[in-house]
Amino acid sequence: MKAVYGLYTDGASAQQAVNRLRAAGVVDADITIISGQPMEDQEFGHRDKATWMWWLACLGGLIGMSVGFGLAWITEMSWPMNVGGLPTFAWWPNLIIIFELTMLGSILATVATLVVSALLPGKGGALYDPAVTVEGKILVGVENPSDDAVPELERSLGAPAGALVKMQ
Amino acid sequence: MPQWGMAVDLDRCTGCGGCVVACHAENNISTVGDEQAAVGRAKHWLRIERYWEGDFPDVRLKFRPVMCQQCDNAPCEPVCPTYASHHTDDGLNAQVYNRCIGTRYCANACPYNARFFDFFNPSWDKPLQLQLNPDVSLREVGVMEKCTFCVQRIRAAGTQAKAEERDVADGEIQPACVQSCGARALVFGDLENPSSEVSRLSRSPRGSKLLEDTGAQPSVTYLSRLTQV
Amino acid sequence: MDRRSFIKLTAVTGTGAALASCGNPENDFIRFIPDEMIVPGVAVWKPGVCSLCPAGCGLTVRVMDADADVVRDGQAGIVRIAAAKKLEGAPDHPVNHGGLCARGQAAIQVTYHPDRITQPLRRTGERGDGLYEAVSWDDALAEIVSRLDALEGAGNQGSLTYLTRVGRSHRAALVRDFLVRFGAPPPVAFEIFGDDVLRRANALSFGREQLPTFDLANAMYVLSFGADFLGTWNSPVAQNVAYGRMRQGRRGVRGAFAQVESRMSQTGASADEWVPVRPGTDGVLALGIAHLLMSTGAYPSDAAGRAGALIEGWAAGLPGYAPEDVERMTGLEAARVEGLARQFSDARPAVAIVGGAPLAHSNGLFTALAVNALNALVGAPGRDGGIFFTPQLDVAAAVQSGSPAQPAVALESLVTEGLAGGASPEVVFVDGANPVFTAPPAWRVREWLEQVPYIVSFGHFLDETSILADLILPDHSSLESWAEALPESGAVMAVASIAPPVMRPLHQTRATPDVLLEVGRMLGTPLALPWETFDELLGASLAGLPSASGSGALADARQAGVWSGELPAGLAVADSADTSPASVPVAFTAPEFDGDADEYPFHFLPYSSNAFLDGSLAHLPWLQEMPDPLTSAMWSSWVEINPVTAERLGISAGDVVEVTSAHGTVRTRVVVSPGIAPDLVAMPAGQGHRTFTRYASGRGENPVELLAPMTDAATGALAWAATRVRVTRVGPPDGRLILFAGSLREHGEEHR
Amino acid sequence: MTHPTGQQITRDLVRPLLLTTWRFYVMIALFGAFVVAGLVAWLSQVYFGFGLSGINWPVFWGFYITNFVFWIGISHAGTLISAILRLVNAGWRRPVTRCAEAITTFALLIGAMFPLIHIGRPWLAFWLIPYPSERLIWPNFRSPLVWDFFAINTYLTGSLLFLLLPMIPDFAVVRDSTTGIRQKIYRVLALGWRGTPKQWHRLESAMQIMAIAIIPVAVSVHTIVSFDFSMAPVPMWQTTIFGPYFVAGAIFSGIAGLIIAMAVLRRLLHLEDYLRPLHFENLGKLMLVMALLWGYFVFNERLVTYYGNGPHEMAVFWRTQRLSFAPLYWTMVVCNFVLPLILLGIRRFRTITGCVIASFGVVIGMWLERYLIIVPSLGAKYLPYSHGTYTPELVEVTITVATFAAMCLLYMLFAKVVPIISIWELKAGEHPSPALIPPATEKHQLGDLHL
Repeated sequence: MKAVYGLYTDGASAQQAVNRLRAAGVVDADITIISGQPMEDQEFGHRDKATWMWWLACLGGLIGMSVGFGLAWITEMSWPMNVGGLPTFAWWPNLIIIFELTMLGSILATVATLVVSALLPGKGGALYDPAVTVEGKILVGVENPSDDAVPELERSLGAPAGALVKMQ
Repeated sequence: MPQWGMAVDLDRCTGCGGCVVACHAENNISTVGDEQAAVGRAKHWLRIERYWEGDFPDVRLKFRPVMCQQCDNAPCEPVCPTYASHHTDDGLNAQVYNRCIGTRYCANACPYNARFFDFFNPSWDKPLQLQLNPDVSLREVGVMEKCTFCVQRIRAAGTQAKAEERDVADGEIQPACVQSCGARALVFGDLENPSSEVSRLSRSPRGSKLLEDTGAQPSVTYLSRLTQV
Repeated sequence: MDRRSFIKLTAVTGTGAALASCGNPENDFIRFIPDEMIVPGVAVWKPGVCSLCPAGCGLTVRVMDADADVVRDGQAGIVRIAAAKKLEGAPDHPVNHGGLCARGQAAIQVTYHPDRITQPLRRTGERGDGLYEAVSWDDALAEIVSRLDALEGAGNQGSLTYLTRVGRSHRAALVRDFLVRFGAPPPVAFEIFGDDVLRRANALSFGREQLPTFDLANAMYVLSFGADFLGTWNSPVAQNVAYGRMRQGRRGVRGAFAQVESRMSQTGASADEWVPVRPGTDGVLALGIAHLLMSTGAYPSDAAGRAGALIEGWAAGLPGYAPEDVERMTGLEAARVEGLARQFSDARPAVAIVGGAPLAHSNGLFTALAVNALNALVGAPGRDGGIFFTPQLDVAAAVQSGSPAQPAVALESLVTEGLAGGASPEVVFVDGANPVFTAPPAWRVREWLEQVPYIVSFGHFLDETSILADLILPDHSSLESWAEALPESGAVMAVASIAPPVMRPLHQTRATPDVLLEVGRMLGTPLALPWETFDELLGASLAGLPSASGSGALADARQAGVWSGELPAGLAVADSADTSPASVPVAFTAPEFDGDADEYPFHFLPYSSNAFLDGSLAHLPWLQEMPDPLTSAMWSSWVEINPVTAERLGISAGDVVEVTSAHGTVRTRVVVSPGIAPDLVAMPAGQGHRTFTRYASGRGENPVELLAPMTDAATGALAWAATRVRVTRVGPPDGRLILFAGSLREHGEEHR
Repeated sequence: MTHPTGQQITRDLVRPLLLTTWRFYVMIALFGAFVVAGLVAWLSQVYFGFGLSGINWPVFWGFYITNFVFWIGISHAGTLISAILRLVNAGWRRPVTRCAEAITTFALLIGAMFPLIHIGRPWLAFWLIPYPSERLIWPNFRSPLVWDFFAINTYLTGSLLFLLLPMIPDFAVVRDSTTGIRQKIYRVLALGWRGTPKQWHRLESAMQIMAIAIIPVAVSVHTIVSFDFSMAPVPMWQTTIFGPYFVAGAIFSGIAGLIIAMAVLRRLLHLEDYLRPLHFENLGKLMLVMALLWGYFVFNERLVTYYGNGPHEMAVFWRTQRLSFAPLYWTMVVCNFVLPLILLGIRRFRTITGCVIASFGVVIGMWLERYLIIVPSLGAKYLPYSHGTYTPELVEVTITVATFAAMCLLYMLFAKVVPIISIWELKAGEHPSPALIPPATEKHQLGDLHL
């Protein structure tokens, strides 16, 4: 794989690089941005913000709730045991079980969503430079550019002050 | 379905302790020895509580045999996570030793402190083990145990009656404590049968339940001791 | 999962306790052993006789198969035996009516006791070392025979002494016969809490030298002077049965009960009214009541007949026993004396009981005679709700070979004489008695026994007496041999409790009666006892008795464990021949106490322990762990002290104290008890064994060690309640007083 | 005070992972020895019988359940604090969240061990798990112990994930700062983290959801622990106040535990620039609030019992107020109320030292509180004949001490392999504008109590 990228010391320079890449005709999906921390105060930091994660968490909760209810209902009804004169299926205590499994369901769904959608090595995704973490740089780059576009990209990436352009 | 219950006539009880030893003999309750007894681990499924009232010379001593009260709404049952403690159809608080993992929660929940714990594997100096009753299982370390109303005798009588195609007669079943009591302070039987002696005694105006306000609905009725002087 | 494998799995989960198998079996949670797979051991119920005390209660013994480790001829192995599993009261027995006391329940542990002597032993070490070697029965019997032959050769048969326990039985008759035929004096029976004073008084008052039976079941008022009749005294199970009926056994009628004593006993705890009086003045109160009864005119003084005539001033209406006089002597308010008298006369039938500590004073016989006179005054003897004397089978007459009863020799005089250089026995047989433990040290029984050249013990265990023995010939337990008793009281009709062995012997033991019979045959001059074995004696004895089933009284007894009924003429023990009133009517004399009142400020009351009696049962672990009826103590001994006294002495509960009399000191722990007079301290007997199996040895203290050799002046019986002591605090609780109860006050102790 | 730059942050916080002195090994050995002793104690209890402990009739619960409740309480330090502070976006939280979450996880692990230590037949503890056994014996869902099982499992899962998720970017930092085998390990741990905006958003969303979910779970956990007591008809146990009382107490002790841990880390790892007096001050204020809340609950509980005047309740009441347990009781009140009020309420004392002393008091006091809930009640339950008392034996004391050692051990090992302060969060807090980190000036303080 090859890639061309620039390392920037501050968010404004990185933003400038992103803007120049866009001006050079690179679509957002091809621009790779890597930072050592969330960049909420720059425009590029707001990319890909939309997510189904909340709904999936709710779904996980629903599944957990059903499991909790089913577990309580099926097990208690399969062997009806009299304890202390309580009903065989007693709502108050079972609500506790249902609640805990609901929360467990949503927590697990959230984490599963995170792992599947953001962490598991996806397509491409090999462009990286340790300077991001070690030196706190912000990386902006394009993976697998066509050979003839490289000079243009290098120019765009090198424009902001303090930029360090690298090939990989 | 019978509902087993007991009546304890405190006017008859003389506190002799015969029932206590009878219970040990019938139910394979091990003696724990002096050192363990000293730390409060003696196991007496049935104990005779005794309470002083007043001061010399106007002093009285009351006896009160306390065993598992086989409550209808037994607080010990719902707290058990494994159903080791649960309720049978004939009104007993069953304690399934093999199902017990020893949380001791039931013992905390029991208002009567009628439950006992095996802190060590029970042992008998040979050949004392020959006295063991084969109808009653031995308990392992880490298990709760308690008065069962001598369930082995109840089951044996039930089997016998079934084989003879009849109902169990009133007084046919006697737990070991009832059987040993010379003064006949203890009466056992079916509370559902209105003509049984125990249900007659349970309706006595002298009758009351122990710690009635805990809501456990015990199956043991205490008939108060009278005073006439 | 099919049903079969389900069953297999569930069967693994358990045996025993608690589950319903009613209703739909599929809904049963855990089914222990499914009904169709139950292969229970077959339980057989056999009759038995409790041998732990003389009451002679009937047993039903549950017998089942069991695997026992046994040693036979030096070979160890596992043998399947029919083993006794549980003792229960025989339901139809005329004495205990199905009830059984704690001690009786625990009697099974005698048979299975881990420290039982399993075979004949011959002493190898010094006396008291407890070193023995195993010998064969043949060698052991040959040794005894040679010893007895030697006595006979020297014409010294009289120097064979047989120490045994109190109790009427065929076995006792056999022993007596053996001794008489050999030419030895009759057996010496000693019991610390014995009732010789009362027997003597009954002989004088009623012509019967035996303990009475009380028809409590029909009584309306029971006045007991110190008798622990619901705990340990006389025939406790029979009395419990009757007591239950007295209280709640009659529709709409409830008998009342007052107990006179200065330390609340288990029996006193059940009383409606508890009446503490000064030690040794119970007789005064009885006569005070009699005085009031007679003064109303409702009870003429001659109604008491011969029993009244024994009391000085009786015919004159006991002028010296007005309530004020009684108050002065007993410390009980005159008004309460009047109240007791009113109840005793109003509630009919009323009965008075006397026993225990009131008779263990220097004036014991007076007290017994006074209460007897009170009973006679209200017509209690022979009346429903009164007192009876159980007809006694005369074994000697029944077997037409036995020797008639002879006046017994008192242990004390025997010992005193022997130690003073008088006649001392050459051979002593010890059978069921432990006088080294139960006799006051001042009698020096151990010293006396150590002089004896040859001692044979028949006991099951090594105790303080049998450890002095040169030869031990262990008896069968009462479950392994013919068990029998002729209850002295407890029933209105004559009773012979007799039961064949319920199981085969666990160890290489032999029944002592059979050993005696065999020794009698082996002697150089055989004793010509007419029976080969003990059961032949029983058969001969019961042959003359009527049989309900017609198959013979012994067959009936084998079946039921008891024979009961009318004794044919000539087979009953006759009334005492001494029917004339005592030459001098008795009067109250102030009780004498050993020890100076200033130096020893407290009366000392040892009492028969509910669990161990005089200590003979301290080796049974069930009884050791049974909470005491009053203190809830287990595995311990203690001294009871009134709270006021304790505070004055700076003693609190559990403290270690020394109790000192002029004759000894014991160091024990304090139970602060409200049920005891401030000038009295009480201590249960039973603990304090030096040698008595792993469960009792070195545990607690023996109150007998404090006792002075005081006696009742008239009968010579030990006055065990006539010692004074002082109490000094030694230190804080040392953890050796073990209580089961957390608190013995139901209300308010935590609020102080 | 100057704020460290991003590079400096990375350097300072990764340093403890790379530099290990002999002191570390000595302390590991020390704590490890205690832990081994506890393990030996537990194994001997299993082998010789539960009777080695001081548990008896009728005090069937003792040190083990005290420790159980105590550690579950400590576990509320973290997740709850960091979740709440995260949700309200309190900037000063950033250096303390991971400390707190680590406490939560380890305290939960330790706390969850105690039921196992406590039960008579621990080899059968798996019967609490609802699995389809061949006999179809399920656990009893009506038992509070089964509620405990579910609640603690959910809480432990949640807390562990809550701790782990924000560690992923930091693992990437360590990965990039190291070489060799260590780099390989951290590469795996970093789960392919790069730092794209999408990853950051997903991570932050996940943390938001987790924070929202973990708060009710945490509240439910300690409420359910309180149900272990209040569901049994034991004098002074059966009261509705136990739920909130326990939750408040848990947070209370959790904050105290956190303050102590932070103070130790600050000293040992030289994190003076990150764990500043401000953090202690803010946590101290929070603890002061909890002390007041605790006092309020205790007053409620006692007053209601006192007026109710039930004979059985009063037996327990007087046992703790005046009789055998009074010395412990009043020690607890001093530790939990008087001491925090003085040290945290008076501004002059609210220094790091003051906070730490108060925290030690609270930890001791809260441990005593649990002990005093359990033992006096069980020892004076209804029928006075069956009253009793409890003295711990060596095995219980050893195991108790061992769990404190285990906490230290786990924490030390954790700080050795994970940056104990979340690097990326600290940077994110510092990066947008330093103003977001409230300076420790007077006007930013949350309002002082002037006593």
